[in-house]
Amino acid sequence: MPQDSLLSIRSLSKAYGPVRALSDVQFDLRAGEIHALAGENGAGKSTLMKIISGIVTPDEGEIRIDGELVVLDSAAKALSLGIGLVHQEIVLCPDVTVAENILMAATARRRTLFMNYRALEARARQAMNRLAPIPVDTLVGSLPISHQQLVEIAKALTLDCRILILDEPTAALTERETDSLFAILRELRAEGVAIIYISHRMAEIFALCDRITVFRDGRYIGTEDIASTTPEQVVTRMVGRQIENLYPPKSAAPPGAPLLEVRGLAGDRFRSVDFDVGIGEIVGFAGLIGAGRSEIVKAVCGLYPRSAGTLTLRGKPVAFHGYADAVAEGVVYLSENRKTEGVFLDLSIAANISALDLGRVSSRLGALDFRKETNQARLLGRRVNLKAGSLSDPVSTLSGGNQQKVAIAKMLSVDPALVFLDEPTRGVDVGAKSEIHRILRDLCNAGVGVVVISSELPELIGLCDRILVVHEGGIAGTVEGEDMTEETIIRLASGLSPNARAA
Amino acid sequence: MAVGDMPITSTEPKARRMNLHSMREGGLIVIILAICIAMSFASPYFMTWGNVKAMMLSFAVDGIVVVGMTILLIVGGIDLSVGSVVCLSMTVSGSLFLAGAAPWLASIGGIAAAALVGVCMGLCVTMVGLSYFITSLAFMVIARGLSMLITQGTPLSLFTLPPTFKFIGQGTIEGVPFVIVIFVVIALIFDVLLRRATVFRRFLYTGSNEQAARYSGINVKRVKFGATVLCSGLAGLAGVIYMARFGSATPTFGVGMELNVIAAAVIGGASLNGGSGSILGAVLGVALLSIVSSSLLLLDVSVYWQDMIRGCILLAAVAADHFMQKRKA
Amino acid sequence: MAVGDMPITSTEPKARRMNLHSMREGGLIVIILAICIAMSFASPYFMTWGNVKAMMLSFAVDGIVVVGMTILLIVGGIDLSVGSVVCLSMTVSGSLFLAGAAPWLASIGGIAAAALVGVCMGLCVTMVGLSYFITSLAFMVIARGLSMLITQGTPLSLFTLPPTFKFIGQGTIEGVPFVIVIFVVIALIFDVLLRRATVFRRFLYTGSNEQAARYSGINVKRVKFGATVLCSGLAGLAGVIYMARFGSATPTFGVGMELNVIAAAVIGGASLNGGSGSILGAVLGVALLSIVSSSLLLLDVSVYWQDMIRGCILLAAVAADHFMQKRKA
Amino acid sequence: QDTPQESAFRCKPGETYVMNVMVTGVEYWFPVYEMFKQAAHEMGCKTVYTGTPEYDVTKQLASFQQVLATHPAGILLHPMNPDPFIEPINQAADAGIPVVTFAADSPNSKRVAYVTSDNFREGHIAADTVATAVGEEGEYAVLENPGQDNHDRRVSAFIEEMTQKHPKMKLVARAATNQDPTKAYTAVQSMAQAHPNLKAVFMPEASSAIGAAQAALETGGQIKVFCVDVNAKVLDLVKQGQMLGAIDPNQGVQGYMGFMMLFLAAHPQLIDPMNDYKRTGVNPFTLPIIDNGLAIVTKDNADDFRWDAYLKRRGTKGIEE
Ligand SMILES: Nc1ncnc2c1ncn2[C@@H]1O[C@H](COP(=O)(O)OP(=O)(O)OP(=O)(O)O)[C@@H](O)[C@H]1O
Ligand SMILES: Nc1ncnc2c1ncn2[C@@H]1O[C@H](COP(=O)(O)OP(=O)(O)OP(=O)(O)O)[C@@H](O)[C@H]1O
Ligand SMILES: O[C@@H]1[C@H](O)[C@H](O)CO[C@H]1O
Ligand SMILES: [Mg+2]
Ligand SMILES: [Mg+2]
Repeated sequence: MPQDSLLSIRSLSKAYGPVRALSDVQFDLRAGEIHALAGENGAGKSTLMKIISGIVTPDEGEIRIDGELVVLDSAAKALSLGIGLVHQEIVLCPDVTVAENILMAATARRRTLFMNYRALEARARQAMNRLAPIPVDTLVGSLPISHQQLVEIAKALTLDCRILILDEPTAALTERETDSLFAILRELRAEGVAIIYISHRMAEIFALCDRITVFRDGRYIGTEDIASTTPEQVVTRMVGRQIENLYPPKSAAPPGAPLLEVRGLAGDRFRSVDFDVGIGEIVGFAGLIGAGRSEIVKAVCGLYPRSAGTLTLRGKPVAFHGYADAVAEGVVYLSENRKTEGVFLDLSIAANISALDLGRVSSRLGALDFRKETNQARLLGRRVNLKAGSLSDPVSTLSGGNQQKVAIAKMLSVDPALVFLDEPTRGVDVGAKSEIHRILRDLCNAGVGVVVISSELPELIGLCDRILVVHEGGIAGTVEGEDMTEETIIRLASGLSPNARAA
Repeated sequence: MAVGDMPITSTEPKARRMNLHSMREGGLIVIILAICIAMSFASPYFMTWGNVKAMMLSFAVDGIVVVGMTILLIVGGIDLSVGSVVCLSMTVSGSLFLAGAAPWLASIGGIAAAALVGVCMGLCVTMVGLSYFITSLAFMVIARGLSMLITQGTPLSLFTLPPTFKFIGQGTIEGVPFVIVIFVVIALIFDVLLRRATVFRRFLYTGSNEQAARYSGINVKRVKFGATVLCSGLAGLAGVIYMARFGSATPTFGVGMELNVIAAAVIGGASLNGGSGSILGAVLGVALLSIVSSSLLLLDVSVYWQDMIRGCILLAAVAADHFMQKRKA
Repeated sequence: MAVGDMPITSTEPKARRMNLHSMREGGLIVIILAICIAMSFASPYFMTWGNVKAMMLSFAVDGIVVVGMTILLIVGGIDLSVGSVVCLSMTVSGSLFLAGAAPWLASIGGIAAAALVGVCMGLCVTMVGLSYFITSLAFMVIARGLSMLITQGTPLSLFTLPPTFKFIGQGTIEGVPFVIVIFVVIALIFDVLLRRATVFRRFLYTGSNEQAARYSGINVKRVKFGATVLCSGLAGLAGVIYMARFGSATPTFGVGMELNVIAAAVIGGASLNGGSGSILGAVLGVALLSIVSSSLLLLDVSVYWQDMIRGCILLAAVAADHFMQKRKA
Repeated sequence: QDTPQESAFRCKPGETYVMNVMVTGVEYWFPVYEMFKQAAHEMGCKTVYTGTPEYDVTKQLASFQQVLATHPAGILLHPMNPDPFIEPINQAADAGIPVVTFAADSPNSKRVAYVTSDNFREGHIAADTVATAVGEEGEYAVLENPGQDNHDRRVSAFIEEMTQKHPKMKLVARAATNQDPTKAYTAVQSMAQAHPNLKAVFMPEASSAIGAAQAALETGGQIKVFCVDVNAKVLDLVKQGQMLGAIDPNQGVQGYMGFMMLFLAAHPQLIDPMNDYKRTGVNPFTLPIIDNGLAIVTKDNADDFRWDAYLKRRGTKGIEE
């Protein structure tokens, strides 16, 4: 075992019933390094992190810190050893303020009788502002998912731990926050903190990390220096095969007749929004966190109150009073908020996928046909290459990325006319991601309208034919073809004029 | 591995259909059998048809209420008003009958009154946005008040009910009391519906995660409204049956019934957070409760000991059930 | 735009510290005042000190139980056994006193017995993993049974209690009944603790999201255990006070109390899903309930109408409160 | 309007007497109040019917305290439990408001009188009637409502009488049915199984009787059911022979004598007995206990105990005036 390793794990295994989440894996972490952990959805990354932070107990294997054998049987224990984790799924108290959430671990340790809210808020604000100035006295429950993600990160930053684990922290973040996060992580590295960084975004890994370890199907594949490898090699080791082009070819022909026309859409978080979605094009929505992209799209689908605006679908005006109306017209929305709006965690995978239109898996009399339901799940599961033990398992037993795949499969189950996807590939691995992109392109070519909201600019640029940039609840501009550069988009998103010279 | 080469064998529709239920029910069945066996040694009368009949009679009608409650719990609701609503249906149909209405018409009136309470509660919950707990608590008081008002505080005596109608509550078919037949039929129907009907699957979605249900295009308000009315309606039916059994309508009837009913549903696997529960389970739950009570009677346990022992057995049963599930899981 | 200047900056730290509470309480206070003003016009007696005292007396002791229940609800629990536990503490201390123990010692015995029930429930919930609902339901029956056993079903007459002790339940300070003083003090203490004490913040965290609390190193089992024992303990205290007030211990006392207590807490803003609730709110809730009941008596509303009207007023009050909050939010 | 010669046995204008009970909606009280009212009106007094709709001593106490706040001339009280009312009753006494208890007592309080049917006699007579009906021999059971003293007294008296006067009668089962017809129904169903030759069941109140009688009918009808108190249903059951009979605690006299005692106690100057009342300050009209008698209800007289018929005959508004 290398002397210099702060954390070292040997022959660790964990099984959930028949599912072997981790089998005989090893892992080494040095002080003052940022160590990437990569692997397909379901490879066992989160499980290992949960073990290291005392939330899950392994079946066998040994964990050493500074060469000392340790038993991590509770989160409290791990925290006391200076191990902090940013969860892949947001785990915060909705009824409590940002400040109290951020310093919850401190409150847990605190021995004095009374709280000191002033100090608490000061510390919380300091930690929060390093990422984004979210007011620390708001209730977490009233924040959008993107902000909750930032709170989750700030929470870990206050632990001043020796080992900091981030499980896909940027899945919901845009460049702006991602950059400030990276700056902070580099500082911490300089201070000698050991950081484990999990992400499906190769660009980030190669920009930030020193070493990378790859898992596949719960097995340890290997570790090496970032300097001495390439994204392609990493992906190949993750997936076990080559992934040629990440993004499908864009449509050659100009968009056909507009499928959807939105005019003068207004609501509490957006105003005078006009846009079209043409047949045969994939439209993207870019913008900073909190720009109001989700709200705009939800308003179209009748999921968010709108004060004004007209919708025209296939030439005829429509007014969706509730989402049910929209679904009836084949207009569906994939929520950015998987856990609370996307899936039924304690219901089976099959039941989740069929939820959008039970008519498809039931007899004319309205009796469910479980064989149909299972087959539907099996087919769509394959299509998004879902990794699961059995289709009757509750979705809660799936890995984050696989839960996302279930949500997408659910959308595909209804062969929609127009789909809005909010952060569709959040937490999805490279292979599955390109798979999903291809599916979207196929849908589009088949005449389905496709609208994608993403905080990952490369994805938008790679996938979309046209990108609408939202700024403070209004559409700041549209970019297509050559103009689709990260720079232009960011400038528009920040309310600046599109080209640098003008500024 | 991809889904393609998954152990799909384990996902046979059969297995799937049960997965929400089977475990819990298995446990309860074992426990009930255990008690029955123990009892049949303790008392020669326990396993006689007469006693079995007596036990079934003791929970058949409440069982109908439990069915409704279970469905409401699955949706994520709760109804404290059932006891009063049973009574309301009783007194309304009773007084309609005394006012000269045909018993069948009168019964429909009673059930309608009960359902109306459900409608009001449903509106308070879905439209106004009040919590199920408070709403149903208020209507528990209101419905009770209505019964008081209707009967002017005195039990209505319904001797003149025609035997054909009394049959509902007192008749037997091949020695099997008719109330038991009604109960079994209703339980079966709703058990099947709950497992197989798309409408009821929406109930499950709504209870499991209301937001996600909304984002699946389910009209959660309609679902909750429906479940609420259904629960009250079944309570109303129970009221009519009780009227037929006792040939009277007592304004104080069903006080405190709600707790027993909810308990039975919860023992049967329903969760107060919604999203889980089964009819079969609930039936077993209500059966367990009454088997325990009547066992104590058969053993001639002192009145002062009965509650103590009943509570302990209940606790033991639930704990045992819990462990069996853990082991299975 | 910077996230800083977003609409959601609108909550001041002050408002924040209160945020769980202020809103709801505002609404309730308005409603209660409204009723009082209306009543003082309707009846000359309503605002007399005698009547006000009667109303406060009618909820002071239950109020202590409500405090405990609110805390338990905040943690995400629920306790159906409070009524029986109040009674148990009464009968235990009563019989200890009759057996010759000094009243103070006897009282401690009673409270200990109550707390012991809490300990058992706490263990069932945290160690065995049973649900609060079922566990407390079982102990509701068990505790009631114990009281029956201890008293052999007949009320214990304790008029030999020394006046110094009776003072707890019957004495007055400057005309203010001592029970009211006790209640106010307890309510104040726990209101402050709940808002500012580190330990009680952990209660709130656990109730809001148990997982998040555990991941933050909070020993959620200990928290839940503590809240359970606290709730039973306060019920025990209430039992002793009732004993001092009534000079007797009745084995049937407190039947059905649990619903009123939970209702008060919920009206006061507690949620059955945990994570919210306040003592002040709960106090207002319990006050509202008893003001409504006693108003009806002063208006000498026909007996038959009372329940109906009571239920309607309750519903109206809750709805009004709900709308006021909506507007505020 | 002017009255020629003012009798001492009349109220001053506005002089009001209050009756206070728990579970106000329950039939039992109505005949009591009916005669309470009649006596009062005879003497130009006003009456009010108060209490709590619930079966809850704290709530009844609250209502009693509120009544005190209105300073009535006197209160006819049915205390749900004896001792909780000691303090409030004494408060009333000290405030010069006499309290008379009926049907249930608060012996250690300063109430001036207790009007009731003798619960022990009720139990004894019930026992004798049942014993003769089953031929002085056989098994019997009791359904109880533990905690309410007058009910408990009836039960213990019933059993006591059986053991002493009817040695061949054997008590084989007891169950607490707490005035719940369904519980009574279930209990008797099971008892009938465990004790195939059960001959009779007794219960101290009327609600359980409804369930018990039905169960008795369904289990072959050889179990004789007997209870205390009557209501429309019980009367029909008795009339149809599905119940052996019932005991009626003669509520009317309870209410009438209750009022008389209140009025007298409220006007102590009407009497000047040769005793120490002046020095001790106790009310000279203090009468520890008044037995208002009772009636055995059978097939033959059942119809004379019907509240609705009674009310129609009298043409009053019952408790609503
Ligand atoms: N609670 C659980 N019960 C059963 N199986 C589980 C549970 N948690 C995880 N698994 C399984 O363990 C395997 C590894 O899951 P894990 O979350 O570690 O994957 P991951 O590498 O984090 O994937 P992702 O990139 O999607 O987050 C998956 O097959 C998952 O289905
Ligand atoms: N429930 C809420 N309460 C308060 N503010 C909210 C709420 N939901 C959203 N917001 C605010 O509305 C704006 C839009 O929210 P949201 O972050 O979803 O927009 P977005 O452009 O979709 O960003 P994201 O990339 O997170 O989807 C932000 O200012 C957010 O803070
Ligand atoms: O049963 C009745 C009532 O319960 C009330 O207690 C009056 O006395 C009894 O006769
Ligand atoms: Mg993961
Ligand atoms: Mg969004």
